[in-house]
Amino acid sequence: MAPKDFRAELVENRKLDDGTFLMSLRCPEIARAAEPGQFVLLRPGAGNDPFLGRPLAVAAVDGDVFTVLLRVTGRGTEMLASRREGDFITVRGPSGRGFWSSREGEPLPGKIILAGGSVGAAPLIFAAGRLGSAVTAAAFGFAGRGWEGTAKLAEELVSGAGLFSDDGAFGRKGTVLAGLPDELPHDTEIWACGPVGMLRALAAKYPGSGSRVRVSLEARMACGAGGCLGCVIPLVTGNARVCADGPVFKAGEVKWDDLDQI
Amino acid sequence: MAPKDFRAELVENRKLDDGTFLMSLRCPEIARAAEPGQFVLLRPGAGNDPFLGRPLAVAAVDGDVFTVLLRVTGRGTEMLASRREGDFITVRGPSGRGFWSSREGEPLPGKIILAGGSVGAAPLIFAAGRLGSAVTAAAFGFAGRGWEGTAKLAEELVSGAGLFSDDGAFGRKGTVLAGLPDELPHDTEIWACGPVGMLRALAAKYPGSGSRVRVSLEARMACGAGGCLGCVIPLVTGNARVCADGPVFKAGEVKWDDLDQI
Amino acid sequence: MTSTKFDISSRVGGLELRSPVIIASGVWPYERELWSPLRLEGVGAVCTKAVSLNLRAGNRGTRVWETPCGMLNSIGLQNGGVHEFLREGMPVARSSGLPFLVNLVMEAEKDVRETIAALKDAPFEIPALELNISCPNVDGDGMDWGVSPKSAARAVAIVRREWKGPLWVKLTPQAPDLPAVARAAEAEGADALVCANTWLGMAMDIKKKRPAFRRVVAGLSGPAVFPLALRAVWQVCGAVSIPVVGCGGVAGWEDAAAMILAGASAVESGSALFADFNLPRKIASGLAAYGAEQGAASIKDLVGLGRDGRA
Amino acid sequence: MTSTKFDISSRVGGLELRSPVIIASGVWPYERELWSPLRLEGVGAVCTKAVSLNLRAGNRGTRVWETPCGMLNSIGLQNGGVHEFLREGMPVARSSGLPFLVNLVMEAEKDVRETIAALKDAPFEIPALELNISCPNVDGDGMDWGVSPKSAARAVAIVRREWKGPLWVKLTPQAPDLPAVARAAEAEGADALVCANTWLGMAMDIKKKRPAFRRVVAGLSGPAVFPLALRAVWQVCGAVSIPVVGCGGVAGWEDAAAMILAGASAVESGSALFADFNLPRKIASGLAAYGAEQGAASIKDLVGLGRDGRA
Ligand SMILES: Cc1cc2nc3c(=O)[nH]c(=O)nc-3n(C[C@H](O)[C@H](O)[C@H](O)COP(=O)(O)OP(=O)(O)OC[C@H]3O[C@@H](n4cnc5c(N)ncnc54)[C@H](O)[C@@H]3O)c2cc1C
Ligand SMILES: Cc1cc2nc3c(=O)[nH]c(=O)nc-3n(C[C@H](O)[C@H](O)[C@H](O)COP(=O)(O)OP(=O)(O)OC[C@H]3O[C@@H](n4cnc5c(N)ncnc54)[C@H](O)[C@@H]3O)c2cc1C
Ligand SMILES: Cc1cc2nc3c(=O)[nH]c(=O)nc-3n(C[C@H](O)[C@H](O)[C@H](O)COP(=O)(O)O)c2cc1C
Ligand SMILES: Cc1cc2nc3c(=O)[nH]c(=O)nc-3n(C[C@H](O)[C@H](O)[C@H](O)COP(=O)(O)O)c2cc1C
Ligand code: FES
Ligand code: FES
Repeated sequence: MAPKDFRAELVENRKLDDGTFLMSLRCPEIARAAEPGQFVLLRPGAGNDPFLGRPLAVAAVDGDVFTVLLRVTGRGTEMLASRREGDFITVRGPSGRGFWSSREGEPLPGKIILAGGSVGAAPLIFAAGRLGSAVTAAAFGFAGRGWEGTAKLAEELVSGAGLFSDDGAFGRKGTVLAGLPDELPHDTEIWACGPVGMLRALAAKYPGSGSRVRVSLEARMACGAGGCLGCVIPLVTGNARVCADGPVFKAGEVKWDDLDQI
Repeated sequence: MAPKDFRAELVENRKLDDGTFLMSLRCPEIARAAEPGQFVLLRPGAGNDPFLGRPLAVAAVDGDVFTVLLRVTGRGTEMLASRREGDFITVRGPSGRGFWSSREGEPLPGKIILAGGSVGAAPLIFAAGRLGSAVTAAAFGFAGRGWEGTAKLAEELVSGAGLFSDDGAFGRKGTVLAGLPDELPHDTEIWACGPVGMLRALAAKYPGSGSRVRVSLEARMACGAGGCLGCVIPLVTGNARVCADGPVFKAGEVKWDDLDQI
Repeated sequence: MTSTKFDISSRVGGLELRSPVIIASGVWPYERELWSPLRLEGVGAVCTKAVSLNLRAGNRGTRVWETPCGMLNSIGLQNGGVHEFLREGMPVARSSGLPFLVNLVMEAEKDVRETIAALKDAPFEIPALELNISCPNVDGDGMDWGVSPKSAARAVAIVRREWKGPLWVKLTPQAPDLPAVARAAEAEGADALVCANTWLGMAMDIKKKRPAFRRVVAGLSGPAVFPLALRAVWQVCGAVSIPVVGCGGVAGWEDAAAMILAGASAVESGSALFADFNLPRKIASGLAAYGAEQGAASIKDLVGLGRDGRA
Repeated sequence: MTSTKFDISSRVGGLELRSPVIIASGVWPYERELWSPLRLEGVGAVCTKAVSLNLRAGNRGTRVWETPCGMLNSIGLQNGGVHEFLREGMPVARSSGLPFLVNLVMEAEKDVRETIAALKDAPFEIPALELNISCPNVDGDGMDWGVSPKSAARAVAIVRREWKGPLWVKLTPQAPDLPAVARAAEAEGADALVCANTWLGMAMDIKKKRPAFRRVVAGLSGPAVFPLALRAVWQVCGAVSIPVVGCGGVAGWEDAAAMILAGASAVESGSALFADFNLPRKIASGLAAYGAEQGAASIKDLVGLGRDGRA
């Protein structure tokens, strides 16, 4: 379904850490249609300032309710974080091609490794629920101190996941890359989401396996529906819209050198 | 005190009628300083849209809390009406010269008649509480149907007040002017607040007593503090700022013919 | 709802519009589901993304940036070229049954003639062209054409010679003398004017300590510019007698009503759809209620009513 | 808070500013309490409301109108004339101890000379003049002076001859060639340029079915115009070597930082104070933290840093 606009009730706003919130919204249409890797755009306030919706990955669905994992990074996310249960929020979604629909008929691999950085854990937590035992390993990395609650949630929801922290506050010290195999077996894919630096490093780690490393990318967006061409990133084949052709891409098709930091 | 900006908690938002709300905000500084006829500016949302504060008369104070009577007439007031208890609202105030401070030393008259139209009842309800037995009569007029709750509140808070409704739904049918004496005795003043049409008619009813008819006027405002000269209205002596020289003026000093409808 | 009493349809610049709400160029994807009747409720016509002769990759780097009540864009006319449009975009655009306008990039004379030739050769008739002489995000092909009456006249003349169907010309507010440009376009045979494209702004990325956009400047749109666009509409309506289509920040029926009272025959809305896909329906029904309340019979009765003799 | 490491004071256009945040003309009342140190925390200087030779009543009818993230105003230079200013406004302005700028209306040559003579005769020295050749809300005395390089040059020359103290010139974004106007003002001896005054917009009162303002057009200000003002600042900073003071929509420290990176030496903020009296303090402390974070020592290190060789 092409994204639509809804008024959704905020049914839970749970603070996981300072600046990180697990927010659940009642919206049957989105909850039923969303697949892992897809995202929604949440409008921060009631007026036209802030003007654009904030893209957030769907982290879970449960009946009529879908959940996002929100990190406060600026004014819009701060306004969203301060919304209270019972408030109504304007949502556009579901947007984009997720880990399944972006495959265009390619069969699922037998084994999948999940690699999440920071709130990039969100779509992978959702995916893990659908993948079951196909997930052979999962690694989630965080800055460290101040991320305990979020890390704990990821660990709870993805059984067997390894935790990493830059400062060593919990899990293993280091980045998520340390939790990944040196070589990527042929029957295995990595599904990843996180800061562009991490994804770039991931792509560089498996130069020959670019079609088996799937990354969920970010870009500034206006429409979130493929119309404005605002979220375009460079692929080796030309421009691609993160919101409609992605956000999930094969690492090997991304022109990493031309990809700007947001 | 010159108006200041505060974050005030909405402690009660009581719906009186469809589109009319009694909203109480905790703000010790304003609650302590405000006098009847003064007003505050409430910012509708968290962002910069809507951009300007909405001027609303103080209708009551109680300890740290002050109350306004809000009528939904447009987008900003609609946003305000939908705010929930526990929300914080940005308030500027107290603004303007009220029924006392606008007198510049003139003694209070022995007898005062209150005349309110629609939510113009607000500052008069506040004044009645301070005036006690000096109020010899009070009349509040409303459109009629759909205003029952607001009318009842006014009647409860101002003992002996007469109610009027344009459509005869409650009280006496007709405008508030019908509740006022034909001649204004020399020891008596009328204090009035309401739509400009009503105040204009009031001024016309007592052409010789313009200094004993005190009206609270409205104008579009930006600063609410006397700086922008945006709220200027024509007096016989020249321009006056509703927000700083008023909103309470003597009916006789207003150039009614040059006064635009908002 | 009193909407049934008031007729919001009208004929504007050669097109029959069932509603005066047009989707502005550059915001609506060629995705069939979004061109279904349900999704286009309240829409009178749709402008396509810019179409040039050949594929254009558009600008690199950041392309959109949020601003207070608006946004900046620096897309740079990315499109697949006219042949891809005819193959892929046009069938989708046709599927709605609504009139659509092909937003034509004013390239060099030879190229533009070739593009028009391709459009004329299309298996189905193109309802109208919207000539874009107003894009601020490219060098040469964009608003350079639209800033002076002389170059605007030349552009319109070139296109008018090749294209006999409805021709709308989309103006740039960067023209120092907008009424003069409007008159020039009218004189060369434009059927309607769209007033206007985006306003030249910029953004600074304070984290990176450099301009957010590679071209530094970008086009400002959205509710923020509405008061500016309304002023431009007022001025242009006072200058020409062909229909004027208001564009810039329209985000509610009140904005549409304001532009129509100022003299616009219809409105385009672009950025506000980013905030609300259902906006056209809301504008259409709000206008219908407003018109009925004013005792008017149709949109035409409201056009220019706010001018009241003023020029 | 890392603010102590970073020096936000600087000398701009002949004034010592303890902070680069200046209150723009036309928003701050002459009310002693509002000029107290507590109320002016974070403010570097204050511009007075426009001052003309004689009393001006300003415009009739509606004077302010809310717009998305902004507002239109049509005050029309209401003020009590220079003698009332000296008697009543000046003592209040002086009470703050901060530098203030007298916003001088560019009237006919004779009048302006007489106004300056009165200002020079004041019992206390006027710190600086801000020459207003940019008000869109009057006929003749306002932005008519500021739209062309020639008339702007003439205005600045007239004032410069009479006034030897710091002279800032406030530009209008309605100038078709703003850099040329800026260069003209610089050539005639301006000490700094304020870029810029309000943007020409309008509003329609759809209930009354007529323009909201009697003069139809009015000046747009507030956050909505920030991206436009920033672009203007960028252009003007590329054209002159005297200090440029950014003005238009500054509503947070990020905006101030953006203008400074674009080349502004300080900023003025007007309309945003309507939303928040405490804004100057917030901008000043935000800038201090930002500057420290960037490893800069003072505001001067940030001025123009975002240009990075770009012109
Ligand atoms: C497909 C996708 C999925 C995402 N999923 C999540 C998620 O699950 N949880 C989460 O916390 N964040 C997620 N993000 C990032 C999130 O969208 C940004 O953090 C957010 O938009 C920042 O808004 P702000 O108001 O805090 O920042 P501001 O800087 O005030 O925003 C200004 C503008 O820039 C845009 N912007 C700023 N940073 C980003 C960014 N990193 N990506 C895209 N736009 C940006 C904003 O949307 C807005 O338009 C996702 C982004 C994308 C593109
Ligand atoms: C001194 C004073 C006291 C007031 N007291 C009360 C009160 O106690 N209760 C109450 O319900 N209303 C009161 N009003 C009127 C109230 O301010 C307006 O109804 C309100 O501002 C309308 O905002 P909106 O968002 O609904 O309308 P919109 O039309 O969306 O507002 C657009 C702009 O116009 C302004 N505006 C619109 N109507 C008015 C108006 N009548 N007066 C001033 N500005 C206006 C708004 O403030 C805003 O800036 C008072 C007005 C003044 C000046
Ligand atoms: C992302 C984006 C892309 C645009 N692309 C085009 C375009 O290709 N051709 C064109 O004429 N205008 C284009 N525009 C301008 C819009 O059609 C419209 O004229 C402008 O945005 C002002 O209207 P608005 O405020 O309603 O968006 C674009 C605008 C945006 C925001
Ligand atoms: C109500 C109001 C009155 C103004 N009066 C003056 C004035 O007298 N002289 C002047 O040079 N600018 C005047 N301005 C313009 C402001 O000083 C400022 O240049 C403009 O509003 C843009 O800045 P802002 O967006 O921060 O408000 C006025 C602006 C407003 C909103
Ligand atoms: S955000 Fe509009 S195309 Fe992706
Ligand atoms: S609202 Fe600014 S002077 Fe009254």
